[in-house]
Amino acid sequence: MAYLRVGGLIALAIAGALTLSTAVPPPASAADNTIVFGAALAATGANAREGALTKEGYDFWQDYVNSHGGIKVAGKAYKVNIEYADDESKPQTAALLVEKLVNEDHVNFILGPYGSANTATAAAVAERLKVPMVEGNGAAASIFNQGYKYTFAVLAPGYKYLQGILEMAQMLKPQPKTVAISTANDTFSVEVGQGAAQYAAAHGMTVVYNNKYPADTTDVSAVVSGIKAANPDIILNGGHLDEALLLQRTLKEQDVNAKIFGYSVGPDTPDYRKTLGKDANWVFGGTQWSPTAKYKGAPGFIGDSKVYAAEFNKKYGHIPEYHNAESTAACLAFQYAIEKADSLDPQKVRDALHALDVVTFYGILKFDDRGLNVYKPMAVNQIQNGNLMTVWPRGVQNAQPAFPTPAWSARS
Amino acid sequence: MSEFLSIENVAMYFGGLHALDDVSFDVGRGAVLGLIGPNGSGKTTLMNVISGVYKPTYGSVRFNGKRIADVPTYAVCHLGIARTFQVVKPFANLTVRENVAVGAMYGRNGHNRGAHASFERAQELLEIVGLARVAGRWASDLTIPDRKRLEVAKALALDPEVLLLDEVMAGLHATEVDEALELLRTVNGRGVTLIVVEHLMKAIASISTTVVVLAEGKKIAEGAPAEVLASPTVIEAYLGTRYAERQRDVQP
Amino acid sequence: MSLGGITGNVTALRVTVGILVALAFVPLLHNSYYENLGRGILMYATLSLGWNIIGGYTGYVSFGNVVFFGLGTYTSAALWQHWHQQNIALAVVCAMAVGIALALVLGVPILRLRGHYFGIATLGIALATQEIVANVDWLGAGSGFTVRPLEAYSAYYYAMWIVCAASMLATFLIARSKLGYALVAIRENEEAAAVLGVDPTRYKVTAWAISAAMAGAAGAVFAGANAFIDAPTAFALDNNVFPIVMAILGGVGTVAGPLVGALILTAINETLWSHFPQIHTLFFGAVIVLVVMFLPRGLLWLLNLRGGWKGLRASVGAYRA
Amino acid sequence: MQLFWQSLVNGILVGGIFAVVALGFSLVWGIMNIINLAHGSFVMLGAYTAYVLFSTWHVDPFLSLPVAFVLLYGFGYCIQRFVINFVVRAPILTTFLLTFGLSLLIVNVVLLIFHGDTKGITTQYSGTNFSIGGVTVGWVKVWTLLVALAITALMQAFLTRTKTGRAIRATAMDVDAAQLSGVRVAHLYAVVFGLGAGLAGAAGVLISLSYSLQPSMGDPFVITGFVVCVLGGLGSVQGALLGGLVYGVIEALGSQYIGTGLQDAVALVVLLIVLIFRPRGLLGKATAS
Repeated sequence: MAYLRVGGLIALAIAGALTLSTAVPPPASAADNTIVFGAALAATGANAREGALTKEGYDFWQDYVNSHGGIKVAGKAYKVNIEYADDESKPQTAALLVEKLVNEDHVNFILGPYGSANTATAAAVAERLKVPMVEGNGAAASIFNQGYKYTFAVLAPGYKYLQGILEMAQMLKPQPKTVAISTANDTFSVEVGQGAAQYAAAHGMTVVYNNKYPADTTDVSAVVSGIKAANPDIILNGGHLDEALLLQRTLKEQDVNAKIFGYSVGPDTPDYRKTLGKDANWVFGGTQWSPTAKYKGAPGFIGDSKVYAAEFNKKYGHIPEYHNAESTAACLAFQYAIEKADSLDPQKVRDALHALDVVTFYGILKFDDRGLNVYKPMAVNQIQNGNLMTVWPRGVQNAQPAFPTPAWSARS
Repeated sequence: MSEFLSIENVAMYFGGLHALDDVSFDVGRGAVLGLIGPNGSGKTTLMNVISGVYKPTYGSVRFNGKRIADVPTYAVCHLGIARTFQVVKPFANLTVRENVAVGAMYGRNGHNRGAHASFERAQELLEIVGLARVAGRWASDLTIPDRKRLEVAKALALDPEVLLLDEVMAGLHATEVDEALELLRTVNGRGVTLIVVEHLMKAIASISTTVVVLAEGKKIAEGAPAEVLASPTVIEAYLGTRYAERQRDVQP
Repeated sequence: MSLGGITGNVTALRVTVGILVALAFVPLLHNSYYENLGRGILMYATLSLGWNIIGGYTGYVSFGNVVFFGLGTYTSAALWQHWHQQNIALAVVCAMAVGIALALVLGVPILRLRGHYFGIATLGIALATQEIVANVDWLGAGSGFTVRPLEAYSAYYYAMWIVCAASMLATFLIARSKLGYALVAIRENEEAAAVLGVDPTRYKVTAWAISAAMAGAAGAVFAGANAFIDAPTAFALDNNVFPIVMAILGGVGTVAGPLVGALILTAINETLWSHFPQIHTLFFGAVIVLVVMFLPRGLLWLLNLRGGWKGLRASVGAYRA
Repeated sequence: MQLFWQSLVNGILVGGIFAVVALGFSLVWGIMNIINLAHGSFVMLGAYTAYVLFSTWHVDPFLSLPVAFVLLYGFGYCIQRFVINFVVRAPILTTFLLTFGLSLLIVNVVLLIFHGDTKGITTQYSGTNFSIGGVTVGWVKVWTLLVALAITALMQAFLTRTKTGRAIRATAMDVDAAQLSGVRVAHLYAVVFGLGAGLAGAAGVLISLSYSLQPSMGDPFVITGFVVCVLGGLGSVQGALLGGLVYGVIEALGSQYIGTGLQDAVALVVLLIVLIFRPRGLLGKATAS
């Protein structure tokens, strides 16, 4: 019996030792002139798809910078390396991994995870460890009223997502008056819904339906029946890709017609059009960026959106959508801040980020004292017979908004 | 109408089935009552009624002057009534001592006994029933006779005034039966009233002060063991009418 | 008087307590990753210790103990959001009170159920509570709460250590006390236990209340440390299933089992993470399958298995069809 | 009032899917006393089978029903025969965790092959609908309900009329007695688990017609299996059907009139009430819990 007990004890000791010594040999550090960025990003779990899009945006920037002489700091050219870790789409895992990236992998700076909840926990860690974090995929404004000094967001906050569509709707004849809003019950989507409701009320539109449904639900027929009974001119949904797909299918199935179908997330991702086929036509989508944007970016990176879209398409085989673009923009914020600070000291780079004011292909990057990008307008895309066209604001239009949306029965 | 334990016109119906029909008898303090009857005569049902597991359809059971209504199972032992089960139910993943200790902890005066005192009480009881040698073994490793002794020890741990023994000697061979009888005498000697349900007439005859015989739920005889066991009605109930007739012809 | 089978293998217990004491010094390494990792182990160990009381000792396998953890996080978050209270001790006490209250209220009807039905009822409670909480505006509804952590961040580590140590001590004391034997008696054979004077309902509800208190306390400390709480995080499936896997791995119905399981599972998860970032969850699933198939009774249970290696071989395939 | 009828119809239609999902779950639980947490991932595999057949060879999903059933049956048979049979008589805790591990494995293998992106099947007839008296009904959901009823009837016939079916019911009643009368239990368990998986696959195909697909889509359907089995009672085919329809209607009416945000909570609270007052479910026979 004795040897069995000893065996058991050895097993315990190994387990204990293993736990405390999971140090991974630190990758290339700043010593051999490489700037290391850490990114806790979903590779598994519910956000796996959006996590992959974010990674494409980050990698595109990394490869571009490394093949164009890297970043100049104090006269020396530094290569760039992004260290990834899978946060399984779980907020507390994202927090754990940011701590690991900083303490174990000795990364210089942090690039944000995907999703508002994950960004919120990661921001708290960045604040505590005093390591600057720039993110492009956590839109919930609530993250930014915690007084955090080390977190910066290049994208517009959640509450703006659907406001562009309502702004556009005011310019269309005959002007749609009644709005139905459905939101998934999670941090980002709730904020999107609130933003839309506030904007509609402030601009003379009446909200005839405003209800939540459980996040990751498999069935929205109750919500759709409610919307049908309200018979609105505009149907808006605050939610992610899966909810957008489910809602659009159910709206068709219950033959619910409206002049405008608007989604916060969905229409831009290629999956949406591939899955729904012609049922995706006429749908409007709030978007942070579109290839038709006419900004002239500062030197050091691709300045023109069309060139960015073309290069991206060559590398990844699909036109970039806003998740890709906003991720690259997050990296650009670091690039220009590091060059401005001319140092890798986290405090100096943070201050440079705070004072940053630069134009990029994605738009102007200028942060208020809460860390939100002040100049980030939302654009509106529409799927017109299978193609994603930018229809609002007028400055970046490459097609007129197709309005009103015909009844399901009248579609070809 | 003894003040200690009396069964008054107890009847127990399960739907149409009359398991017990108007059964009455008394048990004096310190007595040993043998309860016999062919299979299906209602013996175990009566045990369940006395130990408060079943509430009788008619009549009642009076113990120490108090009527036992449908007392929840865990409160029965606090009245002073303990019982063993035909199907033995040890706690497999506890040692023999721990099995008995649970009874000592939660029995009639378990509340004024700590864990340690309960273990000591359990050790005493194991010595009485002759299981001291296996006190540390897992209950699931015991032989059948030892499991029966464990059942008795656990019942005794509840400090009962009345102990109901449901076929404790079934399946034991001759020497084990004698040892069991010896054990019951010592237990009775310590002032515990016994109600013994058995099929071994020899055991019943040697241990019981009085015997009650049940057949099809009715009491057909009561009295001293020798007299009851010889009475033709009892034999007929057990061995069937033909055997009884042949007995009558043979007798001078 | 040996401790008997109820506290589990004594030597393993001493070693595990040694590891627990060692874990107390992790903050001195000034590496916030180790601290976060250590706090995770202590949190899961506490949840596993809590589950072990109702699932391991009493034999009522609850698949919904996360409801107490979740309500514990929300109690702590609400204390900050509405009353600006950051005091961890206050949060822990309130969270335990909430947990115990829920366990007592729901316990009587739910604990009448047995086996799968009890498991489903508890899972149902956890999922329903998650969705109800996500619709209560006072609790931040869908968007959740941000909680401002204390400046002295290591306080959360020490708080979790204390909660875990207290839970383990409580389990040890219960295992040696009359209460422990009542619970095990119920697990082994509830009817026989009742005959011996153990009131099943009273002791089952007590066990679940203790379980709830431990889970609630862990939740309260987690809320402060995690800085952001929403319904999916507070009532995450992981906090429901990992504690059970850990108790199984370490040894169900033992004192040291949960912490040992927490250590081993975290070690496996961490090594998988760093070496196989893309497919670690897949490996994790495989590990669970293998452990359950070949170690159905868990490692620590093995250590006091009767019969050494022969016993080990016998336990493999013991439940074959 | 029209909203009420629309919700009622929605509930019945989705109830059909719930019934088929629960049928397999109820079989495995009722007969082998195993809670199969991997059931959701089998549903997902069924959906992906339909997707692969549809996207590569344009096979109409309804035609891929038998293919998905057979594939999943084989897969389920092997899992039971070589993995679960190893611990099938272990306490519920062990089999529960074993199937949880299996589910993790299956979901992540599919994630590795198909990546996380959301897929979907849009046929020309998906979304087509008709309306009677103001209530709009999608054709796809109607066909799904009819197929669900057919599958239930087929299952009932199989269990009552075929030799294997009777052997299965005998094993459910008393394993040892069945074994004594010559039933090869290990093989039979594998058949039962295979059937469970096959039915889950079929449910997956039906689901792929109305819902979008991604690797972790199966998880909510395990809860569905639980709730329907409890509402309808274990081990009875009619129970699964009734439980599914009742669950669908409760969820539809509950979310419409109590709150769309509380959709699942309403159904779960009903589950708790049924569990407390009728622990064996509405129709259930008193099988071993």
